[in-house]
Amino acid sequence: MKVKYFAWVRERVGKAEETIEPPASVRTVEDLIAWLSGRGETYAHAFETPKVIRAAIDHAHVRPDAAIAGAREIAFFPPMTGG
Amino acid sequence: MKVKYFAWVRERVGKAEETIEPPASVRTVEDLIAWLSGRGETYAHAFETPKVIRAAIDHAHVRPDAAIAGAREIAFFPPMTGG
Amino acid sequence: MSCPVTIRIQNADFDIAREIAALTASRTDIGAVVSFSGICRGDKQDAKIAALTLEHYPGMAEEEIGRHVDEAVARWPLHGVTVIHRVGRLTPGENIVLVLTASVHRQAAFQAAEFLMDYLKTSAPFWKKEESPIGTGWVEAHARDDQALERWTKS
Amino acid sequence: MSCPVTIRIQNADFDIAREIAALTASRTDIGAVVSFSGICRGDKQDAKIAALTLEHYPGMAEEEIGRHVDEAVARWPLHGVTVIHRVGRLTPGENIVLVLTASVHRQAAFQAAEFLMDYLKTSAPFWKKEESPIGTGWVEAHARDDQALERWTKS
Repeated sequence: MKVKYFAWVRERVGKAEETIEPPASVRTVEDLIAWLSGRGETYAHAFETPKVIRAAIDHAHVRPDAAIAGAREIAFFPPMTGG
Repeated sequence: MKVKYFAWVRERVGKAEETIEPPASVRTVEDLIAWLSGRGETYAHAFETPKVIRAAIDHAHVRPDAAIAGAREIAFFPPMTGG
Repeated sequence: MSCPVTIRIQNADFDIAREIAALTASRTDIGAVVSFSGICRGDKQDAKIAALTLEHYPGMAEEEIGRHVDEAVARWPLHGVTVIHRVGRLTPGENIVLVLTASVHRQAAFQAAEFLMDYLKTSAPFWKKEESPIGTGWVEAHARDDQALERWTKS
Repeated sequence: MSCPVTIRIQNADFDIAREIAALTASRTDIGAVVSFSGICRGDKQDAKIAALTLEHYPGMAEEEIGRHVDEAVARWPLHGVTVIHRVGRLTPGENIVLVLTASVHRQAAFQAAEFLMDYLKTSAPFWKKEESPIGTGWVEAHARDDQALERWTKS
């Protein structure tokens, strides 16, 4: 599955997107955040405060308990500040 | 004192403005409407439904019981439909 | 904080882009500009409208708009207000009225523009006469405009 | 009743007058057009801002705005909606965002424009980074924007 990062999440992770293959035990968005946090210092820094991280699956906002099964693209980003 | 008429009040009265000298017994806007109504058929028609007539003294909206003493210019018109 | 105010009553059309540019030129303290333009419609319920003729009370119209702009400036942190109202004969598709409000934040700009429009509709001395294929007649005031106004009353 | 919708995300500036003309051209059923333009400010509290850089999530941004425009069209009798959001580096005084709504009546146009702006602020995937003399940093979301959004929730 493809993962994208935006704004300071992107800056902290150090890349804009990547393809990942999490284990089957990673079922939800919050599971995925925990799994990504364990991939190294940059990820740990990006996801150090999970409650401020917003997520979207296939271009739609989702909550932390959303299932990731079947997702083509998951994005992580801070609260939005457009407009 | 100068009196001005607008919109259908002007059309019914048949003039846009005139100078009048009502007697001292005419003290308020509603007194003036009653007095004007007695000046002829065109006035009676213009003021036949006093409650829909709006008035302004010296460019400020006033209620029917407003005193007309000292007024330089009194205007009568229907409810406004600008904007 | 300066708040330039422009009020004009004119026969000619207005150019919204030029009015916004005049309001915001050489300033960097404006974060939000709201514009409202009222346009002459070509039909009303099922009746066709050929034209509107706008009459106003010269002198009072400018003063009445000015009083409400002053009130808007007192109620919201505005950085600029422009009100332009056209008079004379207007055909469908033509502009009738423009209200522009500029502020730091969007809520103030939106609220001030709505407040000014509600007042223009119900208390600025303008009257519309409609021409349609079946004759001409004065537009009647709407109860909904009086209701719209009530929400601005301080309790 | 047709309601043309235009949604664009672009680096270039927009021309409000041209966008309004595009929305109203050759139509006589529009009585009210509201425009909101958001502009890059040169200061925030007491800090000077040299520039903003807008980042967005291509694909999702257009879809998210589209969903909210659809909701606005379902809630209010609109005759046209235009949303243009700029991205890239913008300096004080430059336009950031434009929302245009057209309707028969002013209330629908005002409410739909406010609704769309509240959603753009809080749920469209855009992020602002500020440059100031003391460094650069991402703008934090405001609690007041979340509160502004709550009023649109159907009870």
